[in-house]
Amino acid sequence: MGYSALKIFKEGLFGQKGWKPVWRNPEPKAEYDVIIIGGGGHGLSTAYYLAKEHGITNVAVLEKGYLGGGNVGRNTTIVRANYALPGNSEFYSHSLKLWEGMEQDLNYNTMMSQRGVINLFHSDGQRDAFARRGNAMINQGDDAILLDRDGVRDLVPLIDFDNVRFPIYGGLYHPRGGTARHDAVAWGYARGADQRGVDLIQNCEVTGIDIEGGVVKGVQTSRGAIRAKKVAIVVAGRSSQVAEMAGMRLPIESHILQAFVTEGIKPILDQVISFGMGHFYISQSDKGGLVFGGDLDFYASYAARGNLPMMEHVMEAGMTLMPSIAKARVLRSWGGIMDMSSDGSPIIDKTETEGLYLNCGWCYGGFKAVPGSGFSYAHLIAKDMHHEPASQFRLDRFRTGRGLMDEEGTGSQHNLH
Amino acid sequence: MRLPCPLCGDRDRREFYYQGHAVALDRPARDAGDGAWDDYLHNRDNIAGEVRDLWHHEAGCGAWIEVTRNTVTHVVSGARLVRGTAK
Amino acid sequence: MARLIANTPCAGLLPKTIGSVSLSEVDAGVVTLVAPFNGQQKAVSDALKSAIGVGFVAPNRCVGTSPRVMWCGMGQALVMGVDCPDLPAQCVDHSDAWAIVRIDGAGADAVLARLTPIDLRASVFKKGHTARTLIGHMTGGITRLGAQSFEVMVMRSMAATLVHELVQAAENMDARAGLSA
Amino acid sequence: MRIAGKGLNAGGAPVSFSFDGTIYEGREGDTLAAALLANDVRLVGRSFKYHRPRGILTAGSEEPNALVTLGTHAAQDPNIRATTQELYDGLAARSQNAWPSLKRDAMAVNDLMSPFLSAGFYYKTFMWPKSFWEKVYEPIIRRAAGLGAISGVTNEDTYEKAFAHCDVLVIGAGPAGLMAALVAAQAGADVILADEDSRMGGRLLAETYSVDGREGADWAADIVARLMAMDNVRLMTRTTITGAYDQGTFGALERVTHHTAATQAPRECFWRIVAKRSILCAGALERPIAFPNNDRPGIMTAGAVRAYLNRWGVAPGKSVTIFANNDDAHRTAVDLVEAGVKVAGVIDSRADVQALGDYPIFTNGKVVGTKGRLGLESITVQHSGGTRDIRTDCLAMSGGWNPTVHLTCHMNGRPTWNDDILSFVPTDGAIPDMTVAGAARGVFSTHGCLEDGIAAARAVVDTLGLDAVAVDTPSADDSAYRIEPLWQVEGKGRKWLDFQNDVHVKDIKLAAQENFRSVEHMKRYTTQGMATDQGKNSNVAALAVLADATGRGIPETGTTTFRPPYAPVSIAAMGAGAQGHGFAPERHMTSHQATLDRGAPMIEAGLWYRPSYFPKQGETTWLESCNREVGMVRNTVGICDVSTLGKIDIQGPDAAAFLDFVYCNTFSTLKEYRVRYGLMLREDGHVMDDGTTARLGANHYVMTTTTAAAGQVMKHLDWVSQALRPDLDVRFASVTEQWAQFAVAGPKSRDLLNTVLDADIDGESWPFMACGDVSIGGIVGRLFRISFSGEHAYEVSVPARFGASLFRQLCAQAEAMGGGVYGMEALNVLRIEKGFITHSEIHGRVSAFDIGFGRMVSQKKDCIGNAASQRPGLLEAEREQLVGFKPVDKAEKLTAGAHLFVEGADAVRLNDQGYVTSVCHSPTLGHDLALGFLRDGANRHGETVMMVDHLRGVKTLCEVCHPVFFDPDNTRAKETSNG
Repeated sequence: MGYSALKIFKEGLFGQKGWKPVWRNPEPKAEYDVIIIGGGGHGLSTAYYLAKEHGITNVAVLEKGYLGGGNVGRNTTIVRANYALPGNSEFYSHSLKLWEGMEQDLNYNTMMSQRGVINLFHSDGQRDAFARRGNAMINQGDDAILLDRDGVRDLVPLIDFDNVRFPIYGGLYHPRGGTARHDAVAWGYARGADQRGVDLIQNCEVTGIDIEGGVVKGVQTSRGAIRAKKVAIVVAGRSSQVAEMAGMRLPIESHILQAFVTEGIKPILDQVISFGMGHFYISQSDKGGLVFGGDLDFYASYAARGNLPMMEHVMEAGMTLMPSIAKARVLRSWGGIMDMSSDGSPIIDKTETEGLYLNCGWCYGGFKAVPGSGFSYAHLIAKDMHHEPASQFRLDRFRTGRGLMDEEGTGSQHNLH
Repeated sequence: MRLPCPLCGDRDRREFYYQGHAVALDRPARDAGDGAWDDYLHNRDNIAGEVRDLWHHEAGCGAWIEVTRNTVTHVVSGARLVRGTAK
Repeated sequence: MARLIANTPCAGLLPKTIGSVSLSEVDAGVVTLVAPFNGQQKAVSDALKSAIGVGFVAPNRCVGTSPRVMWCGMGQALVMGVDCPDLPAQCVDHSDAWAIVRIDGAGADAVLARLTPIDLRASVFKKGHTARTLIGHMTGGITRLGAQSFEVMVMRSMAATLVHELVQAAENMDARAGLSA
Repeated sequence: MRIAGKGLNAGGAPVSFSFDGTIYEGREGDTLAAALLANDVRLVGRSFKYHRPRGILTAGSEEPNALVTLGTHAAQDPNIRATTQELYDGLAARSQNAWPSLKRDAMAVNDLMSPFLSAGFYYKTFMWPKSFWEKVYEPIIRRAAGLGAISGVTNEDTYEKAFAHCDVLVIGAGPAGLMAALVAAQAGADVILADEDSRMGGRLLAETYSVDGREGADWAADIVARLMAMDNVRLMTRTTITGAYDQGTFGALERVTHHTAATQAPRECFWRIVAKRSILCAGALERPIAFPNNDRPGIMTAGAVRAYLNRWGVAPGKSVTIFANNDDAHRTAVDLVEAGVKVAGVIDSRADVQALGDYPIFTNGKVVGTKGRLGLESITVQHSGGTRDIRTDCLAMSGGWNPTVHLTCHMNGRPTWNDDILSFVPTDGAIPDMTVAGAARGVFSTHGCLEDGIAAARAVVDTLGLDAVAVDTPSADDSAYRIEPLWQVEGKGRKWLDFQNDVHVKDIKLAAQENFRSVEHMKRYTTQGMATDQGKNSNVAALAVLADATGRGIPETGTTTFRPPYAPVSIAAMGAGAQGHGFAPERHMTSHQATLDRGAPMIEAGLWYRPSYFPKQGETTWLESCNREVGMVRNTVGICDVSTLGKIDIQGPDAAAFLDFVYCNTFSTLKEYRVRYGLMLREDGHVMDDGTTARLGANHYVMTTTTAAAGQVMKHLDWVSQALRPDLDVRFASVTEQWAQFAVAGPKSRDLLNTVLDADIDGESWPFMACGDVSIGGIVGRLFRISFSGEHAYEVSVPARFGASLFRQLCAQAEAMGGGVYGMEALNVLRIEKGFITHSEIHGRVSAFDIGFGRMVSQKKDCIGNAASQRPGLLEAEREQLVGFKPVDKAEKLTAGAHLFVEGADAVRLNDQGYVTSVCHSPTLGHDLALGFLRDGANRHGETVMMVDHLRGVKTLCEVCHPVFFDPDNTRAKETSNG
């Protein structure tokens, strides 16, 4: 059923009686062409693009809990394409283009808001590193502007330029970056996939992957065995557990990333601001809440909740950067489980098992990748060939040292990216 | 979160630096081959449950400790000094 | 031919009295960091005992007044207030490495409770106990000298920040004291 | 309306305050809400979405409606709960989310549009035309966002943080909490008793119960007095436990000065409380009933009505009606009648109930409608006897009580449904070492709570190895709690659930109809439970409605989780102390003051402050000063404080072997009193850090690290020694702070040193890379003949206490010789001219091979990073390698961060050949220089490449060259003449 202002008007007159379910609740079939393990943002967009771009609709998305219940439902909603290194650069560039056409494509308002992302820098050295990144963005065809101190001041008067512990030398401005309504992204892709015939199966936990003679045959689930020609893993923080069902050990460690939202207040902040020295980033939602976060809690965890030291560190960063938000009150804090790879960049690749595919390692950058990841993963699954923008996301790069994408320059320790 | 430093006693998590899984104690020989080194540097069991991981009491006594901790509940069931226990 | 003049880490910053607590800088005299080599801990302890009357100390303990030996980390102690004898250990001059501030008076423990995560209850952290921990965002040491008397030490270069944070905490406590219920 | 002589603060002095500019009189001990009701102010706010008129709903921190703004300018504080804000003289409150006025709010037009603004409508529209979202729709939506506003002015209040430790933390000081604290304390445990109210006693302050035959409030006051007298008890009022974290850690917010006019004391304190055990006695919260138009000002919870009446002597209405499905309804009626307030009727949804006093009762009763635009005027009642309208200005409703389970959910625990009380109760063990007692676990009678508090404390102290002293349970009401299900009432009009977010029953049904059947989907789709009360008032009822709409029982439907904080916490409280420079410690060199005295601008280097340059009279730009300082070093002599570099003293029989293992090159072969450059790798084969290490004895070295990596290297050495090579007998300690160290660089450096050293040095005794002890004014210092400038240079160090003094004398001598002091800018130029790398080059992604040091990775021995550095991908020619760049046209400028392309190629990613890391203008060579990384660079010296910097609009043709631009043979640094 198509959505439109007219439809809303009609339903308004007739008591909303005509709205149909956004997706069905199908029973699992005995066999599918493709089974996607994981009904998060990436899994749902993969299903959508398999159907839309490749006409593969005999697809099931198996979700342990509820659709969009993973990191796509618990993040700080930032969308950007401001990476420095080849491999990441072209991928996020492609993903951002998909964001820009998403609402019309999905006929669903995901409230993509290109309000601009500003990464602050605090020394000449950092300025030069950001300049390198900004030039890489422009080389890639994206947008970047190097702001000096006054340039930042004009855009973000809230910052305490005179007293902040690490002075603001300027910022790398990425106007096309912004935010989106995270749940809506999952729902929009789910609805689009369902409309094209994909079975979205909730409360269905995968308990095993059936492999015979090096070829994938299907999966075991809490709702019985399901056969499949191809099986695609895309389960973020749970990647290691699911991959282990296929005898794989991944370059992944799962970590907690906390995020915070304040009570709704009238608009005061228009852009997404990232304060490098404080590991702090912040934006304001359309509902008025300040949405912000910081670094990982740093210890391996599946608890989806954090502890006070990082929470306090994040608040302290906010207080030195923009002490005018002092009296905004934190309403809710939560944690997501991040699949931290050992160079901080993702993996979209085939595995040694024929017909088994792997998509993981998004660290804390998974939300902005939702469209691009699904698009490229669908391409790999459908054609058994890497999609160009994601062709560097290889699993073997760690062993060979070839094409590592260590944006932070922190090396092989998973939690430092 | 609090961790039991074998030297200092129970201390707030904020005094500690986290490195990762205790697999880092089993350093391969220089010529062990790229597979062994790939496992050592990158690949992890990443268990959802009880694990042994490595922390440094950075803002304390400076000891590296191996903590037995549950990654789902965060229950800490033990800790020992790394010195002398490493292979 | 130069003539060098000495400055203390907190020169010009202390002493200060805020409400019921007073802050003063401590000159610990000659300070030597001692780290016994493998298997030498007893030998070091015995040599120290015979030379200065105090042996090597257990973790989290500070023994003696002057001279005194203060544990300062895994396998390390500071020998303070006396020249360190030759020992089968790494011996490093630390006389200038630390800013040491003494805090005395009613509420001294409450002031420190604003800065350090360790349990300062008298039943837990007793006279002669020392701890390596955080003071604000600084790594350092806290030693209890008496019921309401402590010694706080951080890296010399952070002396100004240490004094600032202690003063801020003391002022907050003092302002609270003036509040009606 | 105030009732003479009634209330715990009956004797309170009059207090003057204002609301939306009108001056009112309240009474000492009032909350703002109590004082407003005493003045018959019912309309206090507007809802979020439809801007519907809102009145006071509750008497606690869970209040969703009565949110006001206090203060102006920097002190402006939005979303203050009028129900917990204590009154003080001169308090000025303003309503929120209404324009032009609370009574006439233009945005109320939204309410007329509501048929078209159903749950999630915005997901279905605003999509066309594409560009309109940012330009048109979103700005309109954003203008409507939020309730209150913050000033945007820099905070001027003080906030603080503190830690507390105890054996037993008791959360909530009602009957259960008071008894629990008393029993635990009498057993000798260190107890902290925290309560968010200004006065301890919990519901005993709001009810007319007697305990031990006395007024409940008086009994509570006695217990509090007894606790206060014990020195193992800490009482924390106005303190909300906000979160439960691992290993017995709790967050807590103390509102230190909210109850007074501005003072010097901190406004709030955020506590980190560590408790061996905790006892949760947080009580229960009453829930509204979803009946048509149940949201008018004047409709509040029955428990709140009793609180206003009994604690503050305020009747929220002149003619009160009561609607409930449980016995509380009748207690409210009895108290009102007792106080002489007219009770126009009790509407009880149950069949078999009698009035407990002189008031009309309507059994099988339901309220099916209400009237009154800005405040309740009448209700329509259906009951056994038919339908009738009742005039009433206050309706007290009770849908039952929900135990305050929130903290037990903070560690992913899910509460359990209990059919007897029709609500959720905590699940055992949800929080390690936490016991739940009293109403918080569904024990609702006063006697039951007292008993439960005692029992909980006895069990807890037992686990601590303490012996509880026997106490008798005080006598108190023990009547059973009787309730029948009543989740919603059919009838015309919207039945509101989430009063602030304007979510009503139909929205939940629509969510179910659109297959948002999971609780999380429903919540996210309708925004139910996402307002400032986080669903405390509405989640359970909404869940019941969803269960009904989806044909499932409530347990199968699930629960929404509650996340910290229990009540909102200001960013200022959790971030206390960090404003301005408090965010991170500041590290000062011993030359700090002298440097400021010389007018040098400071720049951050990690936590350190270092001088950028030292302006001289007449110099107008940093470049002028920098060029002069560079010339000074190249031609005469310059002084620079280099104390910030990490210095690590390393001793032991195996010190040399240890260094051979942590450095990729060899140190065991280094002669005593000599210095060698070392390169340190990470285990993954990339460069970690570099620096010089001096050998002061057979088993004694001093290692220097870069300023940036000092901490990381120290931690790394600890790691290698403790975890990987415990077999090596070596010890190390940081001496960074012990020594003040100064570079003395330039042709005249030795001459200068000979003016301060007690004994002269010469080129033979102190050749390049020599080191050793020296004496300065009788003080033993150290001298290293090393150079980061390429000049004949030294670094001299003395104990830090003498640093300031030596710095002043070195500077004076240097100036006397035509040289002077130099800063980071000059230091950077000098090192680029010599091709020395810093962390601009070793940025974490480069291998030894990339910087031309591949052969330094000795293959004769193992070392950290050796194996991984031999991965094929780290050794391939097409990797970007360190080279130098000069502009072909010497007048052209170079910029760091620019990328490199083959001349004529488009400046796009696919043609990218590398990038520039460091740039300077070389006054020595008279043109710009750059260091950078170029594909296969080592083999491309002499080629030209195009350097493109889109951001700064620079495009310069460059010659690729060796990274050492000046004195490639290092003759200047090595000079040996004795002149």
